[in-house]
Amino acid sequence: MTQAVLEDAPVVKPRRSRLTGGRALYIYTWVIMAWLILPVLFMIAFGFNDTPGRYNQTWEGFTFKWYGRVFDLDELTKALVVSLGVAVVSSFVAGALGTGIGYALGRFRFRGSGTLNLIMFATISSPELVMGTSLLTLFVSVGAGLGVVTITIAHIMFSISFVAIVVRARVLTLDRSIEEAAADLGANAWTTFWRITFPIILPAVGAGMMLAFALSLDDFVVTNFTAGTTTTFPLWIWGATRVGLPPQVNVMGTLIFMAGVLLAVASSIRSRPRKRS
Amino acid sequence: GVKGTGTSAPSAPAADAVAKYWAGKTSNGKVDFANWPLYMDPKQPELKKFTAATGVQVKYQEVIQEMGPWFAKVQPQLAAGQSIGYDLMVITNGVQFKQFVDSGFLAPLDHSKLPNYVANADKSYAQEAFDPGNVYTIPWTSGMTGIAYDPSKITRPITKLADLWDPAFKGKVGMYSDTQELGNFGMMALGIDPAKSTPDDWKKAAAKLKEQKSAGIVRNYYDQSYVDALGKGEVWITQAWSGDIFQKNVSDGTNFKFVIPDEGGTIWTDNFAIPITAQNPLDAIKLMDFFYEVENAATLAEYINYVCPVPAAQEQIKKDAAKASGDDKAALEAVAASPLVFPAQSDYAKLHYFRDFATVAEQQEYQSIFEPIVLA
Amino acid sequence: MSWSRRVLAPYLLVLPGGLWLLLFFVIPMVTMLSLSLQQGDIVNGYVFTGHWQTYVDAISNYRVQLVRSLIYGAITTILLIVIAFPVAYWIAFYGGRRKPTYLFLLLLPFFVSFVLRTISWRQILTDDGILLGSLKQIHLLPDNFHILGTPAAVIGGLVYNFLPFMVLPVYVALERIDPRVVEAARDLYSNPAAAFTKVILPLALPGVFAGVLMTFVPASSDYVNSAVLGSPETTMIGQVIQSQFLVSSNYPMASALSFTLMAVLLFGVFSYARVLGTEDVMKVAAR
Amino acid sequence: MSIVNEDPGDGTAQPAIELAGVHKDYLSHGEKVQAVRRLDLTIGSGEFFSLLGPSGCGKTTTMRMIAGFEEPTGGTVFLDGQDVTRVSPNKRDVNMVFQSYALFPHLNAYQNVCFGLERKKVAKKEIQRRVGEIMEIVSLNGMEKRAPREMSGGQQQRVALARALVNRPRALLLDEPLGALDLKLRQQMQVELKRIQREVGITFVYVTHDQGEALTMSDRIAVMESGRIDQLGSPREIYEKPATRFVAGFIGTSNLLDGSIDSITEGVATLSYGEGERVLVPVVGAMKTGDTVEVSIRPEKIDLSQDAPAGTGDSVLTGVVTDVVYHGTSTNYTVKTSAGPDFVVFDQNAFSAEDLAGPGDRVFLTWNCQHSYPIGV
Amino acid sequence: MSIVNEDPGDGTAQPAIELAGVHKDYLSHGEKVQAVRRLDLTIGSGEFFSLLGPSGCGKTTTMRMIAGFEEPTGGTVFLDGQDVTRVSPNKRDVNMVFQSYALFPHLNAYQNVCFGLERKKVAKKEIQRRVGEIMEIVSLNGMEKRAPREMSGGQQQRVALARALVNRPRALLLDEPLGALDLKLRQQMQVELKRIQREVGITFVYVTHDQGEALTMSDRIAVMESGRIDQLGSPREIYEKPATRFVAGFIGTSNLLDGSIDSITEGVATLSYGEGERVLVPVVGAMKTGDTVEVSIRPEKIDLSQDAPAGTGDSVLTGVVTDVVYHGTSTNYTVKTSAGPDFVVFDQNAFSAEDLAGPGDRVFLTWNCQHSYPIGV
Ligand SMILES: Nc1ncnc2c1ncn2[C@@H]1O[C@H](COP(=O)(O)OP(=O)(O)OP(=O)(O)O)[C@@H](O)[C@H]1O
Ligand SMILES: Nc1ncnc2c1ncn2[C@@H]1O[C@H](COP(=O)(O)OP(=O)(O)OP(=O)(O)O)[C@@H](O)[C@H]1O
Ligand SMILES: NCCCCNCCCN
Ligand SMILES: [Mg+2]
Ligand SMILES: [Mg+2]
Repeated sequence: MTQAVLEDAPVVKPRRSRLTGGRALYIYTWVIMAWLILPVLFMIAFGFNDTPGRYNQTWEGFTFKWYGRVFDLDELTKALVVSLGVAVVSSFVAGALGTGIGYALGRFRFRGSGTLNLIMFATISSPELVMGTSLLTLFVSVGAGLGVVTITIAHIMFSISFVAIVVRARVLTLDRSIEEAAADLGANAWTTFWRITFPIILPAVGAGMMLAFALSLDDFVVTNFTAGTTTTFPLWIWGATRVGLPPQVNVMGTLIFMAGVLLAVASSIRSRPRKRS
Repeated sequence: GVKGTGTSAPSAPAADAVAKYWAGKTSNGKVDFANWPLYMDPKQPELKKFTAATGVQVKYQEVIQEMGPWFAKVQPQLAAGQSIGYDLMVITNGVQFKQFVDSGFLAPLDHSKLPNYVANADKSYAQEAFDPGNVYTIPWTSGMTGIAYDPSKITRPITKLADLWDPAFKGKVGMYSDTQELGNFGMMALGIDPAKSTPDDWKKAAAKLKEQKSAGIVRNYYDQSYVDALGKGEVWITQAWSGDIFQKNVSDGTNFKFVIPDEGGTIWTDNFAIPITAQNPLDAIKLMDFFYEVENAATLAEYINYVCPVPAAQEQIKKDAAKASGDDKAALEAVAASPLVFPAQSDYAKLHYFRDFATVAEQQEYQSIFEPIVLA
Repeated sequence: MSWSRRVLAPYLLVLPGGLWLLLFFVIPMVTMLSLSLQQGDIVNGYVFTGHWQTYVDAISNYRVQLVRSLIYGAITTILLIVIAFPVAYWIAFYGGRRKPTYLFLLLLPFFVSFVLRTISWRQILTDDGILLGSLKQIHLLPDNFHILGTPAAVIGGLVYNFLPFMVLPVYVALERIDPRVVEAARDLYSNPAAAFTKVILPLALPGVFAGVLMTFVPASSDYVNSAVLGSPETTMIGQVIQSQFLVSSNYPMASALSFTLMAVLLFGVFSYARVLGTEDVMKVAAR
Repeated sequence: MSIVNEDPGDGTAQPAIELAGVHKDYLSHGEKVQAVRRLDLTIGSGEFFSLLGPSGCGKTTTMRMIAGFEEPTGGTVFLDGQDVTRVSPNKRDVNMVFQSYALFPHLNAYQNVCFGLERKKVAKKEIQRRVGEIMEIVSLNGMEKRAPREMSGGQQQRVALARALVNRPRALLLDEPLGALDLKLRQQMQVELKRIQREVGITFVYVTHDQGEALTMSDRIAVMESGRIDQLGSPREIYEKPATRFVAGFIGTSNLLDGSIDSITEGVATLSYGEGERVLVPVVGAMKTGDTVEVSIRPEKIDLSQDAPAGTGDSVLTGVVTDVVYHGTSTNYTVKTSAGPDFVVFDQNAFSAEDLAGPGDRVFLTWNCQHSYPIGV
Repeated sequence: MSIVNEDPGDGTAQPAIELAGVHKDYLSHGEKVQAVRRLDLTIGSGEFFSLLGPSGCGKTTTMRMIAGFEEPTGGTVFLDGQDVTRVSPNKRDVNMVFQSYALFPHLNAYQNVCFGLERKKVAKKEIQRRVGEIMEIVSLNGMEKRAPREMSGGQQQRVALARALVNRPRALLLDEPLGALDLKLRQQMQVELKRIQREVGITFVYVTHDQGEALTMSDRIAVMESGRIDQLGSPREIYEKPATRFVAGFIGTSNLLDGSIDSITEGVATLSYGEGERVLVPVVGAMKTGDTVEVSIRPEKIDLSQDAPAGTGDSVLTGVVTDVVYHGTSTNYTVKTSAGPDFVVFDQNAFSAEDLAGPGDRVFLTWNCQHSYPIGV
């Protein structure tokens, strides 16, 4: 019966919802984005899990209590402090050393620049694992104990090249005549660098340092080999998984995540090109 | 190259070593204590009591999951003569125990500072092959390695080692990544006593284990994280340490079972040791001795359900049970009666000891046979 | 600025950073090479004996893991290209003013620690967890079904973790394409498909190459994904190396394995970079 | 030689391109931008047709609608009499030369030029023949293997041209093809382009904002302003008879003067200013005494002299020279007139080597009635 | 108003800039490139001096040696009579305006202009006064707070100018300061620059490759070619009396004709071609009968007519018109002469609205003897 009724209904020409290339890609992109964010949402959600025991595995109800107790676990807090400290120090040191290299490579032609380029390329493309293990063998063979210092040394090492590349890219596009103009207007080399060059490349230096900061904060592999008994945030998490992650980890992860988001949003707002009038 | 600091000759420190080490050591009122997870009531009642009694602050961390990684982690610092951040650690007899001793990484113990130990410890521990006379270590607890399983997933009772090879549990079987724990089960499954095994036996056991692995039966090789895997349903049946499962059931309300298989389990001892570079050895040794007070040994055993090195604690637990009521009472009575906590002589008959390696070469041969099972 | 200072300037600028790289990258590599040829044990120390046998043992014992790692790395890289290209394409050509926003959204998850993200996946995918557990409860899946522990889980984790390192360089290459070049192709009788294969794809290739460089090496040498999401059947060479170092304290074997891995990967990378020119690759890498 | 239009149009043939009521609106930040407003345009076969106008007036948009990259908001585009409004670019028989050339950077010159023919599946042999031929026309023989980045701006430009021409399209659309070149090269390429167009005989639709370029190259010019055509005609018409003030100002230099008509005699209106100063304007349309008119006088039409003019048949204004600039071919004088605006006068440096006057000199400006062009009547 | 040179030069004052035998070699891929070859040059105080020449001729290198960015391979640079050859740029009392402006992007207009004075430790008050003054001169009042990227090309250009001028240098060096501007803005800025130079009275050394710009702005021009000065003189000298074939071709359009002298009468040499065709050339230097000379005739000097010329005092050539191009202000004819080369003739569209001839017409070209300029004698 229904069939007949349907067939008697006036024929409406079906509007073919044709998926154009752009639309299909649009949907696809959002699916990928959803996939990317899924574990993060999961992590954030379980920071609100009212779990009683050691294992934050199944959903037990909503609570804010872990936010209140975020610093209850001394060792976790300490690990986070170590991570942040190492990240700050290594981003500054790598920022300074990388800027030196990046500026020199972008500005001058000099003997040995080829070798330097090669080494930088090697540091970027060699497996983290190998960097970590080779540093470990070095530290072991000179009898240096492992700890915060060795972690920081390692983080600076793998960050330098990234800073240098970012800075060099900026210096290469820096109009040489701007520095000449400064000299022309009576500035010596020192003044020219600090008053003109440095402020201009500062955004690149900042970007490089932020990259170094992020690389350091997130690093697990190299840190794992150079840490000894010192624990960083990722290492603590790694160790904690053996027995179950406390919800505080989710809370801290969420807070770091939010800080990163805020930082990125703020910097993108600041760097938005101002309108020409 | 890497310079080891130890001598290849086993233990036996110079006569005046103890005096030399302890000379001039003072108490600093704090102690950093590294232990395994599931080895103390999370509320740490004994430590609180210790602090209240002595004023010494204890920082307790469950950072040891397996002996290999622990040794590898602290070795560079100890070799460099640096503090590892811990004054006290709990290490198992086995390959790395010997490495610690041979490398000279452990402080010799001054037994005059261990009156409770001298008074209350089971005397047989002083005869253990890995540290005769308790020169460097005294026991924390002993324990057995057996099989744990989830009865909600496996309905038939598990009784044999062969159950770990049962294709019915394909992808749901957990084994230890520690080569000795793993190798022991391989050998016992073939009826070999690990303590008296030969390299030939090792190869046979390795083959048996490889068979288990290549059939896809083994889900993974675990360190302490096997408990988590069992809890998540990742494994249904697994090698397990005796007290862990009891604690897991208590804290998470699970209902897992632990059995010593018919063919036998293994017995091992986890030991207190003071790393040679410890900052607060005096406080550490004080804490060690504290656990040999009968009441403290009793409460610890009541919670962790591992073999208690203080025989007198059994009576103490019975006394505690008498004071308690209801479920608690039953539980405490069960602990006092448990062969896992106070094994009788007959129970020991069913248990096998770990193989002691006389030479480095022997130990390396063992490793090279079993390592590839875990890694390759 | 005096003449001599002008000549010295680049060296002075490069010195501290260069020294750092020398001390903590080049020398460790050499040390590791030497260690791989030493013999001994952790207690009694090691001596250099030029013992090549370690390499032979390393390769014969762990050949399977090495090859597996390269295969996982390759599969990961190929999947990354397939997954990342359309995303990068859509952002580059349809993103309009919002391009930075979309890129930012793509990078968002990476503010969360690598380890934490991977563990989060483990929790999502765990056998009786939120996903599989529910499906098992309604009997849509057999009781012993699992994703964790399978090669799919490990490769999935690798793909997930390295996705931005493919999207970004491909995006950069696509973004640089003058849209008028695409229009020119259309103008010259290309239908959309021909415009894509004849113009867009070839022009995006350098970006794809850079993406391959930035994902193949870390994916092949990774051990976290396999350790967290894998099983004995998925053991990768990174796990073996990490375990030789951090479990067995077998430094010569670990070094020999590291060096073998690095040699294999760097050989690939350098011959690859030769074709492309390191400059180009580094430029893209800098984004 | 004509390599296209093998059946040559006989003049009565239908127009190559026709736009009928074409308009295009964009949405920009939610606001409607009328880029092109109801354009009607017919471009003949073989014509060199220029679209001239300031930035943003809609030239590119118009071109892109012809090429098929934009769909008009309304109206119809005809190519060869066929409605192609909704036909995609790859199916239109016109080709475009982009301002930035838009060469395929991954292909060499030869491969770039082949591209269209290959898409059309022309036989290999035939492709070779035609590409060879066109490379000769644009003088690029021997450059076939070069990548675009290995060529100079002018050479790239010619590759772009060849790439389009080789397809023998019905029309070639060129969007500021010389915009990126420097002065010298630009002049050289203008000559070259014109030669090529003559040689191949294809309709050229040419966009530029350079009036000099449009004047020298085009058969017809459409001057556009904010989406509309202000005037359409031959270069001479546009230059000498600007329809609007905008056209007068945009094309070359113009002296513009307002005035009211004092009298009209024999088709000539007289505008009086000071003593003995008057401007004569031919009467156009319904001009009558008392009307205010705006008159455009081109600087090269004006005669500058320090002596009072003898005859009375011409326009006369007086003023003081404020600036004299030597330009080589001519000398330019700026004269502050009593009538009001500053006048610019060009004097070709033909015979005299000396200037006609110096700054501060009082001068008379005279010009023939026919060169006073009343605007917008 | 003259804000610099407070003790104004009296003409006999020493030159602002002097280059004595300056040359500069570069090493490029191991090969020596002679960028500038033994240059001798004197630039007077307050002069507007242009360096004109094709790309790569050494203009920028010369400027940079004056500014101190390059050390000459040999020779001496004097500023105000003092040898500054080895003095670093920050200690030279000249300032440069760069082609790309080289404004400090992180400083606003005011801070950009201050920069030089701050380096010289001029008092705050004084800085304020002088910057205020100069901002007025370049018409940038009210723009002080703007960052460079918030200004138009022309405005940026003026900031660059002000930044240099405010230091009251002995000379201002401008390297193609208008190169990046579009046509309209460029013309506007030419007028502006000239005005400013007059106002401040500072020596300008101006580099351009645009001959029109050089002709209209300069007091003197040096035309350079591959590192050498070909000719140095006033715009009129350079245009009307080109010293070399290169100068004749580079500055404007020139008709060049070779011929041998048939006879010399009263200081006029006659070169005969066909029947009734001859070119009269004023005798310069040691020209004598039988010599071969090269003669340059500017296109605007030539009279084109379809009728045979009446007089006999002029040069006459015959030919056939091949091309007529309408340029608005003038019409350009290309004539294939019987004497050989193609001639270009400019005819100002002054009175006639019609062309003098069309393609294919046989025409007579006549010009006055004084406009035949023998080259390089
Ligand atoms: N895609 C678009 N979205 C919104 N507005 C547009 C778009 N394209 C062009 N416009 C606007 O339409 C108008 C005409 O633009 P068009 O590009 O046709 O100008 P044009 O004459 O080619 O200018 P130019 O000489 O600068 O190239 C301008 O106001 C422009 O801003
Ligand atoms: N740093 C350098 N190294 C090598 N050769 C150089 C260098 N600078 C300039 N040259 C060469 O010196 C010659 C003169 O260059 P210069 O820049 O002075 O020319 P220019 O007249 O300013 O040209 P343009 O009009 O293109 O700016 C050129 O052949 C150029 O290639
Ligand atoms: N939960 C504590 C387990 C301690 C196990 N240690 C013994 C390891 C034997 N290899
Ligand atoms: Mg346009
Ligand atoms: Mg130059």
